[in-house]
Parts: sequence; structure tokens; C-alpha cells
Amino acid sequence: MEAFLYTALGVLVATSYMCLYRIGSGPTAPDRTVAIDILGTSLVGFCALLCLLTGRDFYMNVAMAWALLSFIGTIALAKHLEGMGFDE
Amino acid sequence: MNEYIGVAIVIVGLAFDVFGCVGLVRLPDIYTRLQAATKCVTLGTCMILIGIAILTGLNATGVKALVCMAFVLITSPTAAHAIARGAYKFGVKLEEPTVVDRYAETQTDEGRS
Amino acid sequence: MKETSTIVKTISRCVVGFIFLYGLYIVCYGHLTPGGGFTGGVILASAFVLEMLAWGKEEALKSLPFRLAKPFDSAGALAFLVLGLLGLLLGGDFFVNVIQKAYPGKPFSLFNAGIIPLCNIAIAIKVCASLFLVILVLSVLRVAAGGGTEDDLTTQEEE
Amino acid sequence: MRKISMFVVLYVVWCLLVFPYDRTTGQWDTQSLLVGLVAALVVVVLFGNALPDRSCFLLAPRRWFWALVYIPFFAYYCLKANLEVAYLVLHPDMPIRPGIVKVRTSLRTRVAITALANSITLTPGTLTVDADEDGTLYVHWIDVKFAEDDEATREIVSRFEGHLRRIFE
Repeated sequence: MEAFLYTALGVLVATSYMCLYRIGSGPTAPDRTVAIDILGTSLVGFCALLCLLTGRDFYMNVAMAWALLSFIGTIALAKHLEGMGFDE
Repeated sequence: MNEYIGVAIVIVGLAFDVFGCVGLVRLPDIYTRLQAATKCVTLGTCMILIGIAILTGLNATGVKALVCMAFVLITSPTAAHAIARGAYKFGVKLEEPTVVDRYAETQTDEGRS
Repeated sequence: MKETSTIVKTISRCVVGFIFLYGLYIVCYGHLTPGGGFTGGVILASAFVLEMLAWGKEEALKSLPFRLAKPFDSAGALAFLVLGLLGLLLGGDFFVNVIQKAYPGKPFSLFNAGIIPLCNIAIAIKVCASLFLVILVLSVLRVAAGGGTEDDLTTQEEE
Repeated sequence: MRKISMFVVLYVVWCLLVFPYDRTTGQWDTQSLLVGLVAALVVVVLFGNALPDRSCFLLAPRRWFWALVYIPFFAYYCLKANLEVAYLVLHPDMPIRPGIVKVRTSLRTRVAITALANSITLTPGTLTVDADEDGTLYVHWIDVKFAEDDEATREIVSRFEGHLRRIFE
């Protein structure tokens, strides 16, 4: 079970590196925004797997807070891409 | 028995995560990248959370995983939609073999009026 | 016509209450799980920030008006200080947990931690109000192009 | 009425977060239940005005039934979408014909249009780019089969429309 969980975490780290590649080399700003959004969503899964690995359920709180703040950050970045101010 | 089902669901979720991120790297255009990545990573994360809920059973962790899954399922398409709209307004054009673009008409209309 | 799309608006309306509830959960359980005053306060403020992003500044000011946010900012700090002084007066030292000494209960339950949850709530009110004010003032300063002050903010709210 | 239904939903979510039932001893944690009442009340007082248009539907059991029917239907299309994306990504040539089509829906309330748009985003090959309040959706389609409005509407929208009308309207 533990070996499986470590493998799963390794796979998620690999996906995070793919997102980081897109953040680094994205031709335009929206590409980078997409990659940031996807990175946030996949790290929620990472936190959830850590919860199973360590047996402490507070990692679930971390995952939920991460999901919330990632959503708000993505909305803010998308508004900035649209050319709108923060409070319109 | 529950253990095997949970592990299988987590493995399928991980596979979808990998497909989504490969799509993020390989596809040519921001909109197609957004489609592949959003669909696959949303479903992959949801399946990982479901698998954890099955593995831990009905206690605080499992129920919290289900709440988290509902939240991801609601907000992730919304974020994708916001990015797509923002990218169109930002001026990113569609990839070359484009068949039809009905959204461009509204943009010019708005610009005129 | 610059406006956020319908989808973002509707989803924000559905979600903003749950974000606030989650912040309250983090604050109330700060002494049992990781989290606490600052983290919960940031999540509480982010609920207002989401409302501001989706619906505009006026809508956010309707749920937390400017004239309420400023007193809350001060009241959080004051409550924290009062809790400390309570320990000094009744227990002999600053921040003595007087309530827990008077009523010792079962550990690891919600109410039996004395003044620690109250401190968390005070910090959360302080952090939430001041973070909201910081973001509000930043957006107003951007609109007023360098000429905005606090008077500008109050006049905007009166309008 | 709206505020009461919001209060009930928030309290249920609080109970799910806290999970006040201890399975080893079989006791209910009354303290967290009490704090949950206060917390839900605070949220209703602060955000009572910021509600969706018609949240009364949360109290009708018939709509809950149709929502439960909708879940496996939606899950099927979601899985199909993911398999298609996996095929597309692993295919060496990546056969795509992208385009943005315009579809019309007869749903009227904002919540229903939002649910439809999010369903479209998670189903095969489509992504909602913009939605107007009068029921016009602009959909990015990764493999355009029909460029005309009516055919695209039949292909994309109609499979969800009936279900969502039963749930939300």
C-alpha cells in the first residue's frame, strides 16, 4: 500500500512538472494561466493522497483551502486577461 | 474488497491526470489545451478523491473528500470558462484549420455600437 | 459593455457562502487542527474578494460596508488585547488561560480550551477586516490614478 | 423562505465538514452542532442577499429525484469525454478541426443556463466560451461536425436540456 502511494505521488509530481513546462514556455499569457489553474487542481489530489499516506486528516483541510484559493486566483487572472480592473 | 476498488479508482484517476497534462503539453492551441486539461484533470482529481473516500470509509476524512470533490466539480469548469473568455478578449486567435468562428461576430458588433 | 459573464456571477453566488462557512470552520477548530486565526481570516476575506471580483465593489460593500469594516479592524485588535489583560488581572500574568483554569474540562473538545478559541476569533476578525480594507483601498487607488485617499473611498460609498 | 433553505443547506455542509458523530463511542458532539447553528446564522446574515435567483428548488423532493437521475447520465458522458481526449492526445497526428459555434437553448433561469454551460464544458469535445442571459451560448468545439446553429444545437445542447429543465425550472 505504501509503495503504491509513493508511486502515485511520483506520478502527480511528474504531471506538475508538465504544468511547470507550460508555465515556463507558454507563448502567451493565457497559456500560463491555464497551466496555473491545472497545477492547482492536480495539487488538490496530491494533498488528498498525502492524507492517506500519513493518516492525518488535516491534509484534507489543506486540499479544500487550496481548491478555494486556486479558484479565486484563476478568476482574478482571467479578469485581468479580459482587460478589466479588479473591482468592475 | 473495498481496498481493491479504491486503489483501482485512484489508478484510473491518475491515468486521466497524466493524459490531461500530456494534452496540456502537446496540443497546439490554447482552447484545445484548455479542453483537454480541464476535462481530464477535473475528472482525475475527482476520481482520486472518490477513491480516498472509499479507502478510508465513512469517517471525517472520507466525507471531507466528498465535499472537496463537489467543490472541484462545480468550480473547475467555471474557471475554464473564465480563462477561455479572457483569452478570446486578450486576442488569442484559434489554431489554423479553424472551421467556423461565430463568436467573432459579436465582438465586432460590440465594437461598433 | 464590460461585465463578468453570467456563469461566473451565478457560481460565485452559489459558492461564496460555503467559502465563508469553511473559513468559520477553520477559525473555530483552530485549536484542534492546523489553521487558526490568521488562516481562517484570510479565507473569510477571500469570500469578500470573490464577491468583489464577480459582482463589483458595490456588491461587496453591501455585505461588509466600509463603515463596519473599519471598526471591526480595530475591534479585533482590542479584543485580543482585552483577553491578554484579563489574564493579567485575574491570573497574575499576561495571557493566563483563566477560563480553562476555572472550568477544566475534557481535553480535545471544542469548548474546553479556555481563551484560545476566543483569541483565534479576535485574530480572524482583525485579519479579515484589514485584508478586505487593503484590497479595497488598492482598487480605489488604481481607479483614482494616484489621487485617491480615504476621503475618496468614503464619498464613493455615500454615493 | 430563501434564507431558511440556505440555512438548512449551510448547516448540512457544516455537519459534513465537522462530522460530529463519533463511531467508536457512538456519541454525538453537541458542542460542534451548536457552533454550527451560530456559524450558519452568521453566513445567512452576511450573505443572505447574495443568493441565486430561485434557490427554493432546494426544498422540493421531486427536483432532488431528477438530480439523482442526472448524475449517472452525466457521469457517462464525462467518462466518454475523457476517453475521447485520451485518444486525441495519444494519437500521433491529433485530428482536430476546431471552431466556435453558436447554440441556442430554451432554458431561461440563470442557474439553469449556468448548469448547462458547465455540463457542456465537461462533456465530449466542447467548451463554453460565453453565455448570454437570453440563452445564447458560444461553444468551442474541438471537432466541428455541423457549423449551422440548429444542427449544432441538436448535437450539443439537446441531450441535457430536458433533464436540466426538470431539475431547475
